[in-house]
Amino acid sequence: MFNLLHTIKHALHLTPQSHAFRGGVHLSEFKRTATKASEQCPMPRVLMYPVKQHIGQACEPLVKVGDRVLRGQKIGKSQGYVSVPIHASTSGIVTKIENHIIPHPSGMGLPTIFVEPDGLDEVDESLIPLPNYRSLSPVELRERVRIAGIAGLGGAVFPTFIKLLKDKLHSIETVILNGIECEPWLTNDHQLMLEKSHQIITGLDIVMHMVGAQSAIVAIEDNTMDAAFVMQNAVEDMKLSQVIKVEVLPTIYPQGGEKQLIQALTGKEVPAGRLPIHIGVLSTNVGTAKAIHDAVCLGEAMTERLVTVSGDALPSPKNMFVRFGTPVCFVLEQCGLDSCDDVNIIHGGPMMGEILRPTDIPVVKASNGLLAMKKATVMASHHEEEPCIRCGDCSDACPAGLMPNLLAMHCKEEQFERAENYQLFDCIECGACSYVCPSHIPLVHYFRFGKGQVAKIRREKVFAEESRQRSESRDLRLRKEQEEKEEKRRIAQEKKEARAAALAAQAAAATDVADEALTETVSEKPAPTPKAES
Amino acid sequence: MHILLSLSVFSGFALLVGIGLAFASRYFHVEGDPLADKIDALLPQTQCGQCGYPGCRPYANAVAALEVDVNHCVPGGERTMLQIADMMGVEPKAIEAEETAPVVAFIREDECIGCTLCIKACPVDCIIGAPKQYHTIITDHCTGCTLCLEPCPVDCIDMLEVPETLEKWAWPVPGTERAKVGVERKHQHEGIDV
Amino acid sequence: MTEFALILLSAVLVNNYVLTKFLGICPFLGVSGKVETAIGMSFAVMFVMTLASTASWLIQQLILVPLDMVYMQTVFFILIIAGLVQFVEMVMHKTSPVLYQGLGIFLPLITTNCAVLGVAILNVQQDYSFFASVLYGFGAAVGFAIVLVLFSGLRERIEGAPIPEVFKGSPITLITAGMMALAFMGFAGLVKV
Amino acid sequence: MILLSSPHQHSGNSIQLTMFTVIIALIPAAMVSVYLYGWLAFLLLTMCIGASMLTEYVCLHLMKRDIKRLWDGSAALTGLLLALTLPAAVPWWMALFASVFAIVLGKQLYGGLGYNLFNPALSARVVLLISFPLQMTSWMIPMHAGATLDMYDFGTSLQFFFFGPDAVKQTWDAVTMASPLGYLKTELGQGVTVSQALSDYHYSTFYAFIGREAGSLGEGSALALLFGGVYLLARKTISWHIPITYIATVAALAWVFNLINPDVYAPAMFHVLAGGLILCAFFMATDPVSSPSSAIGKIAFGFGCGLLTWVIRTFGNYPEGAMFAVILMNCMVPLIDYYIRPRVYGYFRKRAKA
Repeated sequence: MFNLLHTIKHALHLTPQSHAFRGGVHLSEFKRTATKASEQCPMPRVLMYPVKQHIGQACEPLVKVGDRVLRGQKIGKSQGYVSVPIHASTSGIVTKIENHIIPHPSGMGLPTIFVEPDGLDEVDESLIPLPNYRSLSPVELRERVRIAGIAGLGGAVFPTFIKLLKDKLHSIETVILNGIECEPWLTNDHQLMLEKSHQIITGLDIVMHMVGAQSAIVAIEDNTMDAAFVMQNAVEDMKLSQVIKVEVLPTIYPQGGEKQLIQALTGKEVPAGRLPIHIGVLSTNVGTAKAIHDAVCLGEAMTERLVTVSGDALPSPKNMFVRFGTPVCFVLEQCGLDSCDDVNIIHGGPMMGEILRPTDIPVVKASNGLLAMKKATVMASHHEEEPCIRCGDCSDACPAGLMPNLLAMHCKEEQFERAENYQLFDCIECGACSYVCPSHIPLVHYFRFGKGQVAKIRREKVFAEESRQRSESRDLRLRKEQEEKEEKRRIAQEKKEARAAALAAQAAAATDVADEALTETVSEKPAPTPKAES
Repeated sequence: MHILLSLSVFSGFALLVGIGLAFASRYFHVEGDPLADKIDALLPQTQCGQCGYPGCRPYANAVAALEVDVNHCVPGGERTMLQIADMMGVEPKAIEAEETAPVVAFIREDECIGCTLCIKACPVDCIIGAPKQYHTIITDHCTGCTLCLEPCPVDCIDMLEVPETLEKWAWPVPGTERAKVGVERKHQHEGIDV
Repeated sequence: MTEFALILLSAVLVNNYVLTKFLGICPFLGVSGKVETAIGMSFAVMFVMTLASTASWLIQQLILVPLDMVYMQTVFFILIIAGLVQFVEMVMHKTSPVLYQGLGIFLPLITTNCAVLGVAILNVQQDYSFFASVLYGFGAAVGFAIVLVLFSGLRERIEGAPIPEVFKGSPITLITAGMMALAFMGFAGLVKV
Repeated sequence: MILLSSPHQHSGNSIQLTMFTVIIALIPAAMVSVYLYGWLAFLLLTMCIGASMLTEYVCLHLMKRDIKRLWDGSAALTGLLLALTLPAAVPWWMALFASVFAIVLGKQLYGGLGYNLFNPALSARVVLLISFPLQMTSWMIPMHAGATLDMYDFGTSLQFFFFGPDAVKQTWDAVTMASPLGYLKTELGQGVTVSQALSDYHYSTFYAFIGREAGSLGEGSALALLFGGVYLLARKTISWHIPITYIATVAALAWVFNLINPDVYAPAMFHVLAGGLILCAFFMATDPVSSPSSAIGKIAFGFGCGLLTWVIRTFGNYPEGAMFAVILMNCMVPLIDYYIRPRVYGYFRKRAKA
């Protein structure tokens, strides 16, 4: 009953009481792997570790070719603040370190460490398990989360430790555990909740302890009710039901987006240009919570994750724990795919993931899903663009409250100032607009194009400003040099003149003296300076 | 008689209006040209001199004074030209020179004789070195103006294309027919013959 | 009071200067390329028209009629309008250089603009009281401004449209203006004067 | 391989689907028109749809566009909508002219589907109304309201359609009558009160609702139009914002003024059911191309339409204000889209304009 009411309210955009976010779409779910028990992906022949698997600065390789590494051993040292180290996911020998393609739409590469497994899977035990986390200080735990290489597993891969800060200015009241898997096809978070509920809740408890939060909400959509029950049981088992609440939300895309979820649960919006912490909220993904549990209680660095391997071209889709660095094609072959060439492989979910063009790419921290789609299926969703009929469906679907059709028009005509005026940068690229567009306009693509161009323009602007300052300071320097030179020349000239004048005066004086000497006594007054005369 | 009266009334009235305007023109007199600042802010500040003026600021002054067309800034490219034309309220004009990929200067150090001539030529002071020492270019600050090529006596300076990096990578325009049409249409609309 | 409201309504909508009297077409077509410029131009026209109708009423009643010089009407009006436009131009140059630059040649265009002169002359012909004539001038200007801004919005929208080559530019602009005039026919009869 | 951006999944909605949904929604109204005006309505519908599609084909051919665009259904929809706004008695050449005008000047000159500024069907209708005011305000007497002409007879209809009333030995005045709105306007002008005028006309709210009062082809039955409108709402082809605000604004204004002076101002129910209001509200004003994109913009648009409709009907020269109102509001759309935007996530106060 509540759902129906909610739907009606939502349809009428009368949402303030029901705390739903604006816009959103109902997607076909295609969850082929729902409630399929997870499996362990076998060991591939080679593992590849790009030096950057998170948002922020890249790592610096710590190992040399020929070194033996252990599972969980740090092989990349983090550089700068926004960075986490990377670890080997099994024991083996480093065979080479060279540029290799990473899962990124540009198709560009990064330095990558290649490791050949020796099959022993020996574990590096330098991290001591800390099961009594409650007795530890948040600072210690935070350092543990950092060196375990944990980055947000929901897709954005932002280094997690940065968020887990007890800020004096902004106290975090509520921790949101994001168990919403709004992308179609993907079921990894759902499955993780079914299988590892206790670990996840422990991870959540660690996070709450670290940031000093008094309450937490586990958010789950109503298409995964079984997970809600399992999580509720785990909360009750651990006697945390006083502080941790499980909330079931009606399914709608993109509810898993951090800002949308916060709005759906609390009714509060994250102010533009600020972070959830500013409204006292911290959100974390279930996979991340589990990784935090593993890092703290078991002393394990992050070396694998649960990946949904699915797609309509795959004979036997699975949820698999895949070690980081495993080649994508190898994973798909484990699910019965013959060849990676005849399919389109989507890295991530279909709404926000990208199509991998070269397929020789490793699974990284961001890989929540690998979808092998028939080429025809993908092409059908990328139908040839037709003229915009301004129906406004995109505007209704936009969770950020933008007007995608006008934005895309301005991006297309390269009128980026107008696009910015229509708030291009508030787009979260969820793809809801493109999904509903009857004219098949690749709206998100236009926005990405526009954002890239605007970023370029801004960079150029900064560069131009720097150049101007350099140029101006050079002009100033040259002028100063010129002036100094002139000053010098003038002084030299004056000296010369002075000397000449002095000489002349001396000569004159000499004659005078001679004359005077002839007539009167010698004058004792010194000759007046030439300067005073001139 | 009436004719004379009306003539004198009209003349007197005209005189009054004239005096009023003369006072207004003094009172509302505008000093300087704020427009030149705005144009200067749009220019890429490469100081390359390809416009025929010694640097960006002089060109901005000239454009603001309507002495020169808006299409002489080659490094700024079409976008800058359009922005200036828009600000000036004049018709856009195509830039004659081809748009090229951004370049930076690079000194082959083993050939450099340390003459310091390029250092003097660089408009943004981004070449470092001392007499009889190898010179080198701070790539991050080089505007690619090519002004250092000319004075080099041993031709040891190359202009290299700026390598694309992951951070600077930007999405290209969608590959659909309509996207291409959109760009063409934009050109047509702006009156540029492509 | 009702009378004043009717004068205003009539000048703004029913007897719109651009769309029913076809006065001031030149600035209407010339300055409607962009909404921002159109808004600037609208304010300039509003200012000039209101002042012009005020000044022309004063000249008519205080100089021309007492001195029996009504036949000099046009010359006097042109003089005062030209002076006013010059004045506005100077003020604008001082206060808003970008707008000044954007209006370009269009500001002097108002000088010999038939709409401004039209306001002055029609005003005097209709024998309004002082307040009514100021209101009439203001109303005509508001009508001009509304139509200009609406039209500039429409033109911005057709900017990127794949219009057939021969209809690009002025033809499609005039067709659009024609359609707008048709739409404004709907207001016919709202005020029975 | 070209770079494709996410999302890689699509709802399957298309322009064609949208257009045909609207056409389906108009079928009840078209059927009512055939019931009321017999073969004459059928001929008019065929003429408009056929002429529109043919013109579209010629335009696409001349402009070297993809001929497949003809089948997206937009031209057929324009023709259908145009026919539904015409009186049954218009001669064939007028229908032909209006169809060509709608497609050529209303749509193709602006670059085709998606670029027109005004609703093509309504702009053609307005041109006809201004150019031929007599024919455009003479309404055929419906078959079940004492028609003098047997329009269920194909031959008679054909003769009337192509050769006018003389061919069937009738006069204009004999076969046509005034619409309730027109009659009321004339009577009010002569100082008759609203209730008196309506009872003179034998006006019946019930008949106006299910469809027997004289009017344009599609205006006959509010019920049939509502069927279509609800279907469109249910299919989410249109959103509720425009039709509901539009009708509500007209009703509210009429109600308030009717309370103030019932002798001069017609009641709300009369305004809502009379003329082309419902047709315009559900099918014309909601034309996606010439209406605002955002929900809040649509509300503003609907309000504006309602206000103008009531003002023109009550004070203007033309008894029917709906189509003028929609065309006038079409002019406002770019500005509405520019100034009335939805609130963007994370921005709380109204953003200062850059």
